[in-house]
Amino acid sequence: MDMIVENNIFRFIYCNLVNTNESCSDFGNFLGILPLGFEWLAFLISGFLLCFIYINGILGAVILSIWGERRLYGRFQNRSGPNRWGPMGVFTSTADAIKVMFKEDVVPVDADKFLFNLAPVLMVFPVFMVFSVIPVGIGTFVVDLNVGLLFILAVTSLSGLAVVIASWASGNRISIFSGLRAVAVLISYEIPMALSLVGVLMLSGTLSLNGIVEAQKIPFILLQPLGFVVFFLASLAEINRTPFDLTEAESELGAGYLNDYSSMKFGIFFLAEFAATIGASAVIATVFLAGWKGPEILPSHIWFGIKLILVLGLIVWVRMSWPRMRIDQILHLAWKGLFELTLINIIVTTIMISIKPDPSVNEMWIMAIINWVICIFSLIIVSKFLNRSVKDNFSNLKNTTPYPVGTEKIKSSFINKKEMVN
Amino acid sequence: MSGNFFIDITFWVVSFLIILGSFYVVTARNIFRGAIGLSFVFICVAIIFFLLNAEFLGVVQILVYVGAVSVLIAFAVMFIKDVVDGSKYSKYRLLSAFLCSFLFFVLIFISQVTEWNSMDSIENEDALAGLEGFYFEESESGSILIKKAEVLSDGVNKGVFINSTLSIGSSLISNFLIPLQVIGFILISALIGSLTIIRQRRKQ
Amino acid sequence: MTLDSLLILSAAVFCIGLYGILSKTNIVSTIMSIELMFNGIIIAAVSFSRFTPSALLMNNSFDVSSFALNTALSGHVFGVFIISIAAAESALALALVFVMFNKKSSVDIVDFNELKG
Amino acid sequence: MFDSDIPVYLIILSPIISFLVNSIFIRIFFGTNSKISGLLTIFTISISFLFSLLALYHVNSNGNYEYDSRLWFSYGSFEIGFGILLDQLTAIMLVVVSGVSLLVQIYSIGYMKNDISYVRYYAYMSLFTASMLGLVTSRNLVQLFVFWELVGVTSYLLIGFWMNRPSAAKAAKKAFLMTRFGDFGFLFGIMYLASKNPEWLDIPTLYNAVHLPDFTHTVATIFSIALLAGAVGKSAQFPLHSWLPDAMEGPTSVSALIHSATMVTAGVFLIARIFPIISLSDESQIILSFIGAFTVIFAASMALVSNDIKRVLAYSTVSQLGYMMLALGIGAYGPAIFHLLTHAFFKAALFLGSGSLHHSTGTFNLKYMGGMKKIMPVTYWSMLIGSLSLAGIFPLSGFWSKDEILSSLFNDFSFLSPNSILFFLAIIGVFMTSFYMFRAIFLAFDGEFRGGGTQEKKDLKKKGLVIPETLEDVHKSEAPKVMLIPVLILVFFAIFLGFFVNPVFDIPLISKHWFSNLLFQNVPVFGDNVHHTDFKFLIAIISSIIAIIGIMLAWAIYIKGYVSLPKNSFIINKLKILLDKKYFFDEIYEDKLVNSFLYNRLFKITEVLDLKFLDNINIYLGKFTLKIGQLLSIGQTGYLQFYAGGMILGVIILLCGIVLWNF
Repeated sequence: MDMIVENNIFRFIYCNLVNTNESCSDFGNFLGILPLGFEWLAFLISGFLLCFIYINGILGAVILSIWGERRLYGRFQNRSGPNRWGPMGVFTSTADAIKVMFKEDVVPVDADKFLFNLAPVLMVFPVFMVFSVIPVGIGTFVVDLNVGLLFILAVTSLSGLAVVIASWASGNRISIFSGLRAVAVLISYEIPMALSLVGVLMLSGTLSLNGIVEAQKIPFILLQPLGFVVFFLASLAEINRTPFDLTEAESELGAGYLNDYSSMKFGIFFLAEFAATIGASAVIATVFLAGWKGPEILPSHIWFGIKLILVLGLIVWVRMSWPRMRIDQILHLAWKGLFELTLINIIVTTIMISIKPDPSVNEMWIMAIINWVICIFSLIIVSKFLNRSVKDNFSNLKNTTPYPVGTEKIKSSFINKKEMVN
Repeated sequence: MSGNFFIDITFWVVSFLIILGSFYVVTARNIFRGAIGLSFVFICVAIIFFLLNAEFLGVVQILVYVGAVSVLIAFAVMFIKDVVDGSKYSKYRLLSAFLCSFLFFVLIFISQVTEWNSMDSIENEDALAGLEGFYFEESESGSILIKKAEVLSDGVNKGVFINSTLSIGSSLISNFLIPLQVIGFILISALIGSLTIIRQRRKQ
Repeated sequence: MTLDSLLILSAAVFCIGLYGILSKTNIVSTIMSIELMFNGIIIAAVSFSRFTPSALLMNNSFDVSSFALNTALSGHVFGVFIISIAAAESALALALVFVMFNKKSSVDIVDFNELKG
Repeated sequence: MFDSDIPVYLIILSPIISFLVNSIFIRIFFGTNSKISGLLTIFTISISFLFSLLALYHVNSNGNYEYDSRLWFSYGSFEIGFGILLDQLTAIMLVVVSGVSLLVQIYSIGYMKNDISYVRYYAYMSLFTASMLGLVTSRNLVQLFVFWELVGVTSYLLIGFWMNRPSAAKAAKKAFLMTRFGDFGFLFGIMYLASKNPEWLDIPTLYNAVHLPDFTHTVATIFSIALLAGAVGKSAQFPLHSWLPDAMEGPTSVSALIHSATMVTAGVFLIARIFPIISLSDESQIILSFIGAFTVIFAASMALVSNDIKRVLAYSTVSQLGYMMLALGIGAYGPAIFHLLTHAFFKAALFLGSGSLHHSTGTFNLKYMGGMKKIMPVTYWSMLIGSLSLAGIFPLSGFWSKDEILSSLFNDFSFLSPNSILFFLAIIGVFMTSFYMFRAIFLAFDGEFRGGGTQEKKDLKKKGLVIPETLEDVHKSEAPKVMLIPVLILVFFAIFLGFFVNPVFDIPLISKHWFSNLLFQNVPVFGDNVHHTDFKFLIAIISSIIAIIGIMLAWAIYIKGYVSLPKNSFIINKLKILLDKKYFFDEIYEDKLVNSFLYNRLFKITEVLDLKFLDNINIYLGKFTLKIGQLLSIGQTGYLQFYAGGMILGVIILLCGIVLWNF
């Protein structure tokens, strides 16, 4: 229970409900509404309230981020962006949400109804789970798991399942292709994503996100540039953002697995996607940018917010700058590029740590310089190799089908011959 | 009304869900739904792990089983001709039902009859005291300290808590080093093996 | 939540998985049932690790060697091992399913009885 | 400076660094024929050379350095260490290896200029130099063996450097396999010694152990003969000699490095390294000296008729290595190493000169050269001096070293004693050496130009033979400066090294017999087995006269034509064929040993055994199992569930059995 008691929000609610001497005495005076003996009820209520606050906070952030992104897209494309509803168009996405809610909810005839309805829920639920372990300020988190970082990896991998379910349950062949692509990309990128965090774990010695934030005497982006690059790219792939957004490639697959979804189910997918973007930015801000840490002129929450918005801006910038990649290029990048980079990062970090197990801040700066040199050097080498391998395979590519690798048979199994004739 | 109560409630509910889900997996005619049921069972088992203070294992269970294995199975399901009605029973159905239930009762009998070296079954108070009074904690330098507990009457805290990712890691590279390497070998050979099998198919 | 109840749960999951293997002819169902059996075994391993202390820990209370500490979590370690084996096994099995489907355009075990004596 | 072993490690490591940088970075970033790699290699090897000179200076002034052995690996109480042993022998070898290597690398800048795989060449060369330097500094026999094999591997890579030529690939394979064949002896020796006492694998401990009663005569004999086998393979001595002439398929600069100064002398170095043990055993000493003496004239006789100038030099190398082995066999430790030193320099000069010849004429065949004296005077003079030195003409360096060997043979001279036989063989060797060397010089440089590579191509095309890829077109010119300077430096040493390193009387700065004395500081001397030879006038005069007779004979035959061999004599023709075919050694190994004996006789017997006896057993066994299998196959229904159910049934029965047994 110690961990939870350090949670300031939880303690605030709990102590206002039941004022016990054990956990509330050092914190100030509280109301203590419930009588003694009802601690368990207070426990439950404050837990639910905490979750309620968090989830609604995320929803608000999503609405704001959609608006912000669209404004930014406008700036990038030299136009003004949404500006009609509310001051500077702040309420545009609210209006969008209301519009989506009132649309007709269509379920295709061929769809597996139960799974079709389950998919959006499964899609949005891991995204909210991610936020539960992220500390957005000093003592402000839902829970501080001692396996927090691994928990984030595990929970985000659930979205792969949701995509498969959504694509299959629609009973639509284009959705299935999109689902297959998504699975290939998600599973491939999970490996560099997990491995890129190993360096951080070795430096901080803990999996808890609070512990990682506290371990950052200088932000880990300086000490782990390779880890940051790989993690950033891998998380872009995991949340399906450009240049890795093949599952919704409108030029090839329409809206991908979202093809048959309409109304609020579509809205939930949309929400999940943007919430995942925020989640990824939050994780990057926490792990690589020292989270809520910062000079004490501003409160910790503000620092966290600034870093979050910076990373979000970077993601938007990437989206506006890069074209979409081909599926084989994406998989090449994962297996032949990022994977090697993570191994280099792990080796370099291991050597560093075995030389200086407990470095001071000055030594950390030296390490940072070495790491950046190695990072740039190995990025150049790996990109050189990647270029070469793509060139080598180009002649083979002409003979392959336009379908993803290993899916040729699906065609015959899913398309009835009668349909083909018709 | 202690924390124990919530844990017990959760345990019973989740166990019930696990058994229900397992039955659904083996009886469902629609294989895709069966696969989704399987991932549901995996998640519930992960919750059981969390209840057993095995957070690391629970997270790994979700990461590997739900994130990779069940997705792969769902992937494989799409290669079946008729997914909706594809899972048929063999001719040994009744016989196997009998065998399995018999095995179940034998296992239960054995687990009940055997005197496990368990926290619950230790009757010698001294031995229990010697064990109960200590718990394990990570020190700041990362080594594991043994501390004497002052209040340990709560049922939740009964048991051996060497509950850290760190100690799993240290046992992986000390006592279980050779199994770990064997596992690595198996993984790499599975990788190469599956690639080889697929390649053969593509040549044809 | 006692050791007994956990063992019964583990045995139940194991036997249900076994029933799935024995009664279903679809190879994907069989693979799924194997995963169920694995899960039953991990539950047993972890609950043993949680509820039965190592004999080395029982003997002396203060002077616990690192060996004893490392064996105390062997249930968890076995769980990790089983999970990684399961991942390898499912990847291989999936490749085999592809090949089987390619050979006979069926994934029914009944169709693969070439080894009949 | 050499108080710790770090500088010595630096000697080995700097070529390794150049190997890594060449093969990883330069190849990727600058392409496969980047000129940076050559400069880098030269830079790193000159660092090695500098430190080697310093090491020699320190060893000369302070005695040998024995550093602590570090633990490499252990198995129970069996511990293998590694470390540096820097004694006088090592210091000299370090200087020889790194010095010759440095000059060869400089030469290669010109010689390999147009090759596509320029970087690969330098990477291999650095690795080779590193492994050779590692070999001579090894403290432990196992460590020595590792470097020994590394030398073998890199020589394989270098001989087969032009791997798209089938002959080069074949030669590389042959060299590797034949040296490996000898290495089994080395490995056996190490294992034998380890079985006696693992601590003896450490060389300083081994030196101290020779006084112990444990170290019996049998141990010394078996061990030294086993190591002798390794040395014979690496140094191309008599039964395993035939790889070295074929190894000339590699680039000439490679031949200059590994077939004159480094790799082939590794065998001599090994024998010198275990000299205290060999000197315990008379049997192995006699074997060693007779192998050496026989190789001297055996190889020289083949050089008499060879038309390929590189092959002449290769046979000459084998013959000269025979001298060194002979010297070690009779206990002349100092003269052997002294001859190794001088030989390394003049032979490298000769090889590099022949490379320049090829550069200019496009061929190695002496029949198509001639008249190059006017076109390339510098090469002519340098090769002439090298040959004079090799022939042992006063006052060049070869004279001093060869005479030391002859003098030590003459030490206790009595009629028909083993020493007298060896002495006569050695004297005959001197004659043959001067004859074949000057035959080659006269054929290449005197007379009219006979067409070079262009002409040879035409002739081969006329006969319908395959044209070897070594043939290039003629462009008559002197070699470029970057190729001449290393040759000139080597020639400088070929002239002066012999006298000034090991003078026969005291001269300023250098004391009498400085080199021999330096070597004797380290090796424990056992009884009469090790001689300290003085200069003998009689021997010097005799050998000089014989050498000059050889030169005169060559002059008479090949320039003036006074003497000519009878054309149709049966014996001469047969002898010529015999020598031309290298005593049919390749054929004996290939046809008689492998094909006739092993394949047709020994394996035929086993074949009959296999077919008549073992196969029948198998057949009946098979029929038996087939019957049982048919019986059992009733249970094989082909259904997976059936098998799984059977397994489960078994488990249930077992569990029930346990339950019933216990309760």
